[in-house]
Amino acid sequence: MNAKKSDKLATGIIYGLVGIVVTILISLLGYILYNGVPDINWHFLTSEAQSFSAGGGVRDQLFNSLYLLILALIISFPIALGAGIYLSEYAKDNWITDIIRTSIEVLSSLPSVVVGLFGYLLLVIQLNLGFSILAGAIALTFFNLPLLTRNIEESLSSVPDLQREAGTSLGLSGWKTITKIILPMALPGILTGLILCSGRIFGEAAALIYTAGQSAPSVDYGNWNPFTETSFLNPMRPAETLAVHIWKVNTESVTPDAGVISSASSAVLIIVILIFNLGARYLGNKLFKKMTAAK
Amino acid sequence: MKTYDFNQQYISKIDKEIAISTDNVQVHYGKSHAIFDASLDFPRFQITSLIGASGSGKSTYLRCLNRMNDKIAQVDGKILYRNTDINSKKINVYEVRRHIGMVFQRPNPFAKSIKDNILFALRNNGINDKNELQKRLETSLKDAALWDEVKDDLDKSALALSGGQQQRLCIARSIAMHPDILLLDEPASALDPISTSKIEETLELLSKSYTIIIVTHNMQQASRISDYTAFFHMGHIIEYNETKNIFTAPEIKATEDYISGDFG
Amino acid sequence: MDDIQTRLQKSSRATRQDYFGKAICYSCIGLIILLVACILYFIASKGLATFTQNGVKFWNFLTQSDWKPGDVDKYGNPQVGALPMIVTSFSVTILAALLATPFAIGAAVFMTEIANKKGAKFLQPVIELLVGIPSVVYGFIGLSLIVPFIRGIFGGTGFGILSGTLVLFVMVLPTITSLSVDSLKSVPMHYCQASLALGATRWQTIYKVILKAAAPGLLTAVIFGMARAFGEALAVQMVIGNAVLMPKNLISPASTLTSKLTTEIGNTVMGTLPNNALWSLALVLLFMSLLFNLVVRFIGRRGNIKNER
Amino acid sequence: MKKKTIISSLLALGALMTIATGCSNSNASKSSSSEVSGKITAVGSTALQPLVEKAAGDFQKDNSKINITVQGGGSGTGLSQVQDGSVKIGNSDIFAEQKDGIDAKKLVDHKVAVVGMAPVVNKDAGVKNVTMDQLKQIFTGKITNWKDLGGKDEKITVVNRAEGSGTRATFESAVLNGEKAVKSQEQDSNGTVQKIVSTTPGAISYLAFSYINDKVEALSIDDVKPTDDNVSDNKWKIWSYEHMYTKGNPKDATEKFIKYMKSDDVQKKLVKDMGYISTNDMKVQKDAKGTVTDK
Repeated sequence: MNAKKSDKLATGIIYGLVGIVVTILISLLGYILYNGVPDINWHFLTSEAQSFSAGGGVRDQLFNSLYLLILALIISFPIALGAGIYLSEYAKDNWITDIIRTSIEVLSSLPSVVVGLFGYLLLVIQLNLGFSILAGAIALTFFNLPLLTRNIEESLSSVPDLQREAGTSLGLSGWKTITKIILPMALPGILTGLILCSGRIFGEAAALIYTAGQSAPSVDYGNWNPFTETSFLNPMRPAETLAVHIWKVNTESVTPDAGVISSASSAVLIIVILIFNLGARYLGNKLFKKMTAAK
Repeated sequence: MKTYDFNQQYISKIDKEIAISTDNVQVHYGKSHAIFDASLDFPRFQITSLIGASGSGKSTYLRCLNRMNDKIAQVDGKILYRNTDINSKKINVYEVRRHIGMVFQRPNPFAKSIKDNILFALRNNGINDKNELQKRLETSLKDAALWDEVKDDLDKSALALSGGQQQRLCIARSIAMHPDILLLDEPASALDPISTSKIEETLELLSKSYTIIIVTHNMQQASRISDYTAFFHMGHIIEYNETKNIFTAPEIKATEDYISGDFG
Repeated sequence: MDDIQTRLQKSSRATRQDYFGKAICYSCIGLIILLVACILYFIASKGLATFTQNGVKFWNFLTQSDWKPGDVDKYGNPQVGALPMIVTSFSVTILAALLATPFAIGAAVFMTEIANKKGAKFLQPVIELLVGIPSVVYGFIGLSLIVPFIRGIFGGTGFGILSGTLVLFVMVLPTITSLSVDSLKSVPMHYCQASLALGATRWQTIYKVILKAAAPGLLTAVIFGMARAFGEALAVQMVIGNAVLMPKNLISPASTLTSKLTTEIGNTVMGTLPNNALWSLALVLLFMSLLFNLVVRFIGRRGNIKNER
Repeated sequence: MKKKTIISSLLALGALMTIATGCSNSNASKSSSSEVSGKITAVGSTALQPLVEKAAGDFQKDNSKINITVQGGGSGTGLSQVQDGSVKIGNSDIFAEQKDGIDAKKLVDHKVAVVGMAPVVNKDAGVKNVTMDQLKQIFTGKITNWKDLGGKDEKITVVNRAEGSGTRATFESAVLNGEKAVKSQEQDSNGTVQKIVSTTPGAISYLAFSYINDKVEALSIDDVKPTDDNVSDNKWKIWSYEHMYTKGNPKDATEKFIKYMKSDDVQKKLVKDMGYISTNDMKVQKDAKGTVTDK
């Protein structure tokens, strides 16, 4: 077979594969949105979930998901940042670095059930946090850390060494060079990584069932003091997230409209991730443009 | 390939004030030996060129002078600057680099505005006085012959400049720090002839107030702008003399061959 | 003059900044290592209790196929044989990865090398979106679409490894694709241009230059996908049937490590054999992902060496 | 640097919050006013969780000083945590005596509801009534085709419940008489079982009454229909209690809450809404060994 023919054939095959992938992806998204979107309305988004009567909403679950996401990012991002900087800037090519990289990969390949159970054992029982947002956020940190670290490391490494040399040759400390010159340049990449992680956190259920719990006690959205029991910001309360809610509604709920709630919640989840995604993309582009183009 | 005797060496004595000198500098990359016994004195307020074939070690040597090789190579020997061995472990490398600036082969402005490119390092070194910053911004850009081209767009991103402008910005960024010595590693090799000649003019102006050491591939450039020239070959310094002597009457055969193009 | 000399010898703000920065980074890394050590310790100590406290023989655990931790067999030994679950876990993971890899890499090549900007711009967010769909949703779609589909074609109940594989295939597809895209993008542009300039066709360039250069990255992408498949619990649980039986074929109900773990952990009492046995499953899960990792790292390293030569 | 400071201050805030909530918790349980106050945590059975949650919500409206947190985790979790003393109430679908590793003597049982369970089959099977013995033979694997029971010529697909679950324990003790069930599919949750049975031809499993709907066929056993009335006089044999266990006799707030759970407010309304049967309606009682006596 000559080169031209095989080129055409291969291109054809790739188009075929992509076609199938796209069909799967689109029909999946379409299926979820088609089933869910018609049932989303203001009432659904702003009312409490009902245990056994129809017409419940997902207000608390939606808020819990977001709050948990934010808490998890607050905990994991700085650590991942430090670790990513270490790996891309300080790590020497030796066995210690090897061990570090292996541990991070181990962390990344941990099944979410195992993470959940570990969180349950250590955080919920040993440290006596109970099923709580905090325990959930820490458990999510386990997932986040390897992904974020890897992403930050890669984004940092992709900044040309010339920039590092520019910084150090001006007598700046390595730390200043990294944080003020390299990091801003890597920001768009880091941001994209954050989105992927956030998406994963948002959809995570297995690890949260055993850590953040499966109940959404009613909270007072007017109470801004996170130290009180009823405050919506209290990190020590159990919090069922949207993904866990979908799981629970599907598996144990006796609500008559479980199917509707489940499909509408799935659609809400996807829409939130979509908003997130687009928002961050816009932000990333804007950042990148601000750095490179004329004002 | 011709082989040359590395023991044959001609290093001329400098009778001017010395800005920086090296004494038996050795560089190892892992197991490979990159620089052998490099001992040179660089005169103050002069331009010195380092020439030689690719891989002759001239860039490696240049980078030793402000400790840019710290993370990648093992550098032994003494580097004397103001009677201090700056190659010692105890030395504060950041201070060294403040006094010995460097400009690289490819322009590497920060992804910031033109103004911030110049002022960023200054601010980090504790200079916060607005007037002083403004003064340094203006003089450094003027010294690098860039002021007229960018004075209206100081808030524009530096990445929007042309390659030659970016390189001159990098020079301005270095001299804004008021260094003693300016190291340039083939600063014009990535640029077109017009930008190159602009950079050369800039360097000649700067040599009045800075000691300049420049690595170059381009022998015409070396002969045009430099006062002294050192010829490197396979990690050895073969010959070091006033530029006019090197180019008209080299003492060593290898130098002659290199300059006449009958090399290797 | 003297001033500069003394400053050269004294530490400055920059030196302190560097110490500060290093301290932060090292403690972050330390924290991560500590976390990993913690996980390993906790799960190992729980999981090994089955063997140390309850006297189950490790070999039996790995090779026997009767799983009834609450009961004893006729010789009075507890019945904790995890072999069926181990085999099933491996089968679904490997099959799903085998199935997904060509699609994912095809899509990634399309997005990076073939498609115009619009095509890639459209596909990327869609794929990222899919990563965020909770596994429960995949599970229920699997239950309501894939299981009846399999039942219609192959007969039987529809529950089994094949359904699990198909669900996992869709689940790992976005993961593998988006990571493959990253690794293809990191191949320097000039490789591709050089090859095209030498008269190679686009396919030759992709196949011989780009895919080769990106091979370690692609491998990592596949591993990440496999890791996700291996550890996936809720979706698989719904379509695989959860029967602790040695899988005879691809359409008979089976059970993976994760599905067993999630269905039963809440029903057991901390410290008893049924509970410990489940932790042993978690340990196996942990150990296997560790092994996975090391093997692939090894392969990746060999690939790197070859490339360099 | 600014970003870093924000992140670190947020982190510090998080740590503070944790400490502070920890403190406030202990304060709350110490302070005793004339009105009963305190914090109750109830953990365990996911089946019982919605009922307790709802009841707790209503209860707190009148007892604002009592704070109740309800969490899932499964019966085993509930029992082991209440035994450890880490929670006040352990919810369970199963008698504590039936669980290995639980010392039932230390725990006090509060039966708050009765749940009836019925075998369900796919509508395809064509069978509506079986004898107890036939049911046993199906689940022990001796009868494998519906035609042996007068139904369609279709293989029987047994879907069992998760080993160790309360539902399975109840079913096996009522139906199997100590024999072992055939190895088969196992599912954990009512919702999933219902979905599987309704879509898989020839499938049989069992469900709590509240999950039985028109998508599946609930079987009568020996011509007794699975109804609440038949459960109350033990004509229908497959039923169990929902328990709330306390360590020792309940005190203060816990006592008040459990009293409330047994009161008519809960038993007459919530319990019925949930599809459970009120303990007050029962004419018989069952002990841990399964012996049924008149009340």
